[in-house]
Amino acid sequence: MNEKKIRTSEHPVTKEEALRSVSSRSSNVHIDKSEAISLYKTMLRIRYFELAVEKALENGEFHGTTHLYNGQEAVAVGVCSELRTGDMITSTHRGHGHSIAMGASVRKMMAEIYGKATGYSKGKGGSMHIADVAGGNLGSNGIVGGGIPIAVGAALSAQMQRKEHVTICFFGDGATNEGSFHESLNLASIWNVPVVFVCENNKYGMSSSIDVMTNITDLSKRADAYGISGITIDGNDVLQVKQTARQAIEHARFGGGPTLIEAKTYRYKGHSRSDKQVYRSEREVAAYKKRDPIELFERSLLEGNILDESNIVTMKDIVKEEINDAVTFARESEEPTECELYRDVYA
Amino acid sequence: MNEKKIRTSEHPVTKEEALRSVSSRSSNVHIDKSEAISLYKTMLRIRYFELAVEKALENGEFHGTTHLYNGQEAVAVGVCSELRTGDMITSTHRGHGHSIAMGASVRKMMAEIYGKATGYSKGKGGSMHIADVAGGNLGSNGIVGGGIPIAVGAALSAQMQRKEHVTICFFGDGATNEGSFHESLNLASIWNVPVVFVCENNKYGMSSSIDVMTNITDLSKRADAYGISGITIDGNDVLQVKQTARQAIEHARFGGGPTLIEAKTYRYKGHSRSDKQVYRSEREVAAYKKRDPIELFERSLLEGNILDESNIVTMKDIVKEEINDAVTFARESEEPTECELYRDVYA
Amino acid sequence: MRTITYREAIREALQYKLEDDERVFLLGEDIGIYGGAFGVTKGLLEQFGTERVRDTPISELGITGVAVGAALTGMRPIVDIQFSDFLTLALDQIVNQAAKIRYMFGGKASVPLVVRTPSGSGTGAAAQHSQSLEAWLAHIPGLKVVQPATAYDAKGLMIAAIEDGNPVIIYEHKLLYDKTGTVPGQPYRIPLGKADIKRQGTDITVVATGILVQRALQAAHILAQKGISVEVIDPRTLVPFDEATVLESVRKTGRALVTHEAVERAGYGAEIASIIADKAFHALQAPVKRLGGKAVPIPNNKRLERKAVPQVEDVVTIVEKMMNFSITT
Amino acid sequence: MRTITYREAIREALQYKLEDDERVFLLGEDIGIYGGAFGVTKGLLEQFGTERVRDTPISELGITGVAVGAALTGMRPIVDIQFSDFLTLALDQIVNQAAKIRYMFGGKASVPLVVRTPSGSGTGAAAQHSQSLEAWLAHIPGLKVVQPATAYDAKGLMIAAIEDGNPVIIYEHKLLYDKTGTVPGQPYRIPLGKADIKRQGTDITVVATGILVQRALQAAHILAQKGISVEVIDPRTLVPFDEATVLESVRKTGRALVTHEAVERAGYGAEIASIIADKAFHALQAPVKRLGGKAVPIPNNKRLERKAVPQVEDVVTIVEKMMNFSITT
Ligand SMILES: Cc1ncc(C[n+]2csc(CCOP(=O)(O)OP(=O)(O)O)c2C)c(N)n1
Ligand SMILES: Cc1ncc(C[n+]2csc(CCOP(=O)(O)OP(=O)(O)O)c2C)c(N)n1
Ligand SMILES: [Mg+2]
Ligand SMILES: [Mg+2]
Repeated sequence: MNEKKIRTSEHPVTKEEALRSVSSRSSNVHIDKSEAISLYKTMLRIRYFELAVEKALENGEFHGTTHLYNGQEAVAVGVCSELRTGDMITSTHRGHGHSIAMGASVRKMMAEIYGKATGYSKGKGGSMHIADVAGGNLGSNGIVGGGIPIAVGAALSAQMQRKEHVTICFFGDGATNEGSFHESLNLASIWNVPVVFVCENNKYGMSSSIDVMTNITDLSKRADAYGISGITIDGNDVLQVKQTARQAIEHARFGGGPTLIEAKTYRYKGHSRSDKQVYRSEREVAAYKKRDPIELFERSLLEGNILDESNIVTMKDIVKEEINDAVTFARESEEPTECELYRDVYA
Repeated sequence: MNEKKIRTSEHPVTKEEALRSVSSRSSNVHIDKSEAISLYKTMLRIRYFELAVEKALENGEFHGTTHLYNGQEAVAVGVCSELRTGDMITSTHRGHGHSIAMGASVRKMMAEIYGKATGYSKGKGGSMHIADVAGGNLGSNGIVGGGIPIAVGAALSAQMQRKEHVTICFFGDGATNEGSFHESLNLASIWNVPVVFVCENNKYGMSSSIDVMTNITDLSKRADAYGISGITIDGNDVLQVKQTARQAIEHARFGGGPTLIEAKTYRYKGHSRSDKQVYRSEREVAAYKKRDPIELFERSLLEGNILDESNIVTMKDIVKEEINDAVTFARESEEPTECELYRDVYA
Repeated sequence: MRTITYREAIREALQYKLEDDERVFLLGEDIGIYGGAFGVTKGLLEQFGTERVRDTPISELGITGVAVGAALTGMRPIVDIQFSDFLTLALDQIVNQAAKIRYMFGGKASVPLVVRTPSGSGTGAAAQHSQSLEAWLAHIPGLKVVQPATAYDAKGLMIAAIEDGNPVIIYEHKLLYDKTGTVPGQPYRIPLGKADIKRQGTDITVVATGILVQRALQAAHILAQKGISVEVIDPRTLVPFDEATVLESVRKTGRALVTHEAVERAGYGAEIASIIADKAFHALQAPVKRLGGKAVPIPNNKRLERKAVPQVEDVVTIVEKMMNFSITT
Repeated sequence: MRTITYREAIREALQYKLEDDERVFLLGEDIGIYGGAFGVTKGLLEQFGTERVRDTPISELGITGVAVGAALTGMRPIVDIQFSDFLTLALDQIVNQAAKIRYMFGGKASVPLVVRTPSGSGTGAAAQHSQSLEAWLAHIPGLKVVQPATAYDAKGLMIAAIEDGNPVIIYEHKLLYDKTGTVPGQPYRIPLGKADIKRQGTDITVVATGILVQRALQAAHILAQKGISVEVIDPRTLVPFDEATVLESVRKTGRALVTHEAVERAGYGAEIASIIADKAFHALQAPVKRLGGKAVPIPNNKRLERKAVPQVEDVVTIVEKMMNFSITT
């Protein structure tokens, strides 16, 4: 875990290069067919979920804003596929992907986004506050960096309770400039708690390029300031993500302490509903889309004869249907009653 | 500025070693006699000032607490000796040394500590809030890490005003675990403002050893997380401090951006009035006192024939007299009138 | 006269001061090419460049502290905190540093700093993006606190705040950005500490702040049709607070309601109500009432969100009740 | 019964819960071998070890967030914030996270977290180490706010807070640590939300919190000799607030003074005064008065520091004035 893989993602590599690298990098990842299919399907589920959310937002079907995960699917899916029951995550404002990767019900998620009583938070949290504490998702968070110390606290619980549970802490590139990042990584390091920090570097914090907002090339370098391992990986390569996460999680689970993983990726949609995306070019977006994490994986599944075209069409249809069902469920669900306004303030 | 000097200060070196290293490390520092004497005298002034404050505190002559600088004199004096008119500093709760090194009036300082109307802040600030903004001291600060972004702001002013002023930002080892440290160093780096961060690593933040509170050996390593230079030096060697500060200040002044200097040193007294010092051994304190920054420098002045024993006795007497005068001044000064309570809340 | 939005009015004030005073500069997250989360600073980067319209990393404490340091050394920074909820991260610099530096340094320094920040609910952004915590800062000696409720006030108060020479916190309201009003093209100042009687009336005084000013005015309109004459007073600045204008009105009407969106418990309305109950004691024909936000986090669901804070109909209802109150009951 | 200090009473509560409940642990700066800045945790490290009496780096936001995460996952952390002024650095975690998590997650989580912190002036520590900002947290739905004024209350409230299951902020007062009182050796609980009538009286109700409870009692003693019978009520918890006990008293006496050390402007006293002025309107024979801290930062100079906040003689003076007030003047 100590060597750093430095990768500049200024210019996305071509599809061909990407594929070659996928297979080569993934050569030491042994996953069986059903696991591969599960990864693929979960990525699809996230993608179609987000597309449905986007459409609903455009149609004014729900109240509030949302931050879409399209383009980053390989990170959530690769990491969470390595978790066991009892493991936990903390998530961010851009949290739908993490929830789905943790196995959340897309019905309850969609209902929550629609502000309905059947949602995870009875419609009181909305898109930015989906959580399933019992299921290990300690919550998305509206405060950039807000979840980082919370993850360290969850890991501390596991340590003090003598449980072998690991906590994954997801956050964006922009969050690494918050004081909470610094304080939390230091705490995790000195207490050696079982947490893995996963920084999804999608190049931007809202409109700000991380290249302008920091003076370093790889955010994983910040690990050195805390005496922990840091590694930068291709966040669009689900198997590379999975492989790296596996090592870091194992390391954490058995007393090796925290790791900082920087997964370089890209967000396809605007930051949130109000974003006109004037800070980046359509060309840039198009170039990144050529390295779409789902397409990359799809191709290697086809090439490896794990799936054929018809399998894929079927799976997409199934997932789309699942998402349509979630939308219908959300639409048809009841709103919370007025007395919900006053409930759940105190235990 | 890019090479790192790694020095472990677990076991203080012997006097003999220390002296050898002083002269060798200082070999490339060219200072004339009057400058050397001035450095020495300023260190003495700080030492005697603090001893007087300690005595006054023990006698209950003033209200409030205080944090003494004894043992760290070489840092403030070495750094501030390199400043020009217009340059600025931000200081900490342990700020008397910085003030004196900036040429503050010991009368006004002592009066402030005594809470008198003739003090720098008319007795409203006390020991922890001595400032002389017009003279370049932007203030000591009761909040650990509180002064760090303020220093960056002062440096930004200089940059925007197209002035060649440099700001020195003093803080302790403990402060490097505050979020403000992280955010501020990042801001200073990306904006390339003329600031020099001086971390006085005196091994403890109150009762906590920095070796326990971080997982790294040299705090200067944290500079890497911001893409700036970091260097660890012997903070008890005034010439080494001076030499390092000179380079960093010049670098900053002419557009080279910030540097993080970690000056390893030791505090002789308890953290503040309430400290029973159970967290460290008398042996440790005694060992560090063998490398007293004033004695070290005194010896090299003697060996270099810059001063003789009688000069030293005379100088000590002069400085003691100056401090006695400051105490008398403070004692005899008036208290602020009651209407001062309501003044200075707004401009 | 010209009609522009509240958003444009603020932008004009910023633009004017950026042109007028080279010490003035803006810093904040996404205020440059993005134009700020609510579009307030749109176009200013193009006009004034990246040095004076300075995009920052996501470091609320750091950027506020930088502004304090810059203000202390001759600049006039204006910090944009993207949502007022994020002020929770910057309070050391605002409360322990900016507010106290002048006093702690015996008057030998000043911190001419403006913090602009949008507050309030109504956008479905839920509990962490919808708070109204202006009472917090109004509690702190050394700060001034401004809450413009109209486009006209926004421009005049913003210019006055930038020129004030003290740390001033300006709470803008998200739902007001699109509201229009007549605003002179020329710069003008509204003194901090001068309330505005937004509507004259004789039966009851409604002291309203922020978004509740608009709602109180709508309620007053409805109540007028029911024969109740409501005087609506907008303090505009919580600190300094224009006690005289409020007390004069209550002495005239004999009844007072204080209303704001912020949670009622320990909100600034308690301060205003306490002042009235004390200093207009003899004039009061009914108890001073408060109408503030419920003691709940702001929920995402639209219907619940609306119920969490006072709406026009709530003002109408409570005023009617208060008018039915008789001192002899 | 035994007499111990307020400091020891708190320590006993912590010790009891550390023994009683393995989920409980302490974290904070210098709480281990140093025993905390005010000696409260002295000896606990030796008894419970470094894991459960956990010294932390100087990272207020981080350690509070860690406590939130630990509370969310089955532990019962107690965070020590060395001076309440430093809470300004931790408020995101307290206000945006701890207070709202349960609500935002639809009741499917809880954050049983205690934050202990010393507040108040009187030690000469000046503006950044002397504030009383309890009104801030009392403004936030989802938090409970406790202010023990005696050794007895400190122990019982601390145990109740640790067992409460919600985020509870406990404001201790620096000047009270050395004060003694009779305290049972056995553990006991004082329910959060139950005021205490610290002295019975018939002429006037003084609602006092924190350090002002002691001062109000001393004032009541002096006033008794002048023939004025003062009832002193200590709410003990600001949230929940025991309205009934306060109102009952005021309905009996007809006069009410609310006093605390915190800055009067927008202090919690405004909340209490507003409630009284509204709900005891008919009973009031004089306006409800507030006596709080002056609107200034706390100065270092001892004489000025004393003048900045209400002292015994100030309580005496204002009560005498209030007793001279006649409804017909
Ligand atoms: C403390 C805080 N500051 C600012 C914001 C507004 N904001 C929301 S998301 C965001 C950008 C975050 O960037 P990053 O961490 O890279 O995550 P990404 O959006 O790219 O997933 C900003 C500035 C916030 N929610 N919280
Ligand atoms: C934000 C904040 N947290 C805690 C404290 C209490 N405190 C004052 S000084 C100090 C130790 C500081 O250590 P360091 O930065 O190493 O400076 P040193 O005292 O060694 O000079 C602490 C914990 C404070 N003043 N401010
Ligand atoms: Mg990002
Ligand atoms: Mg130190």
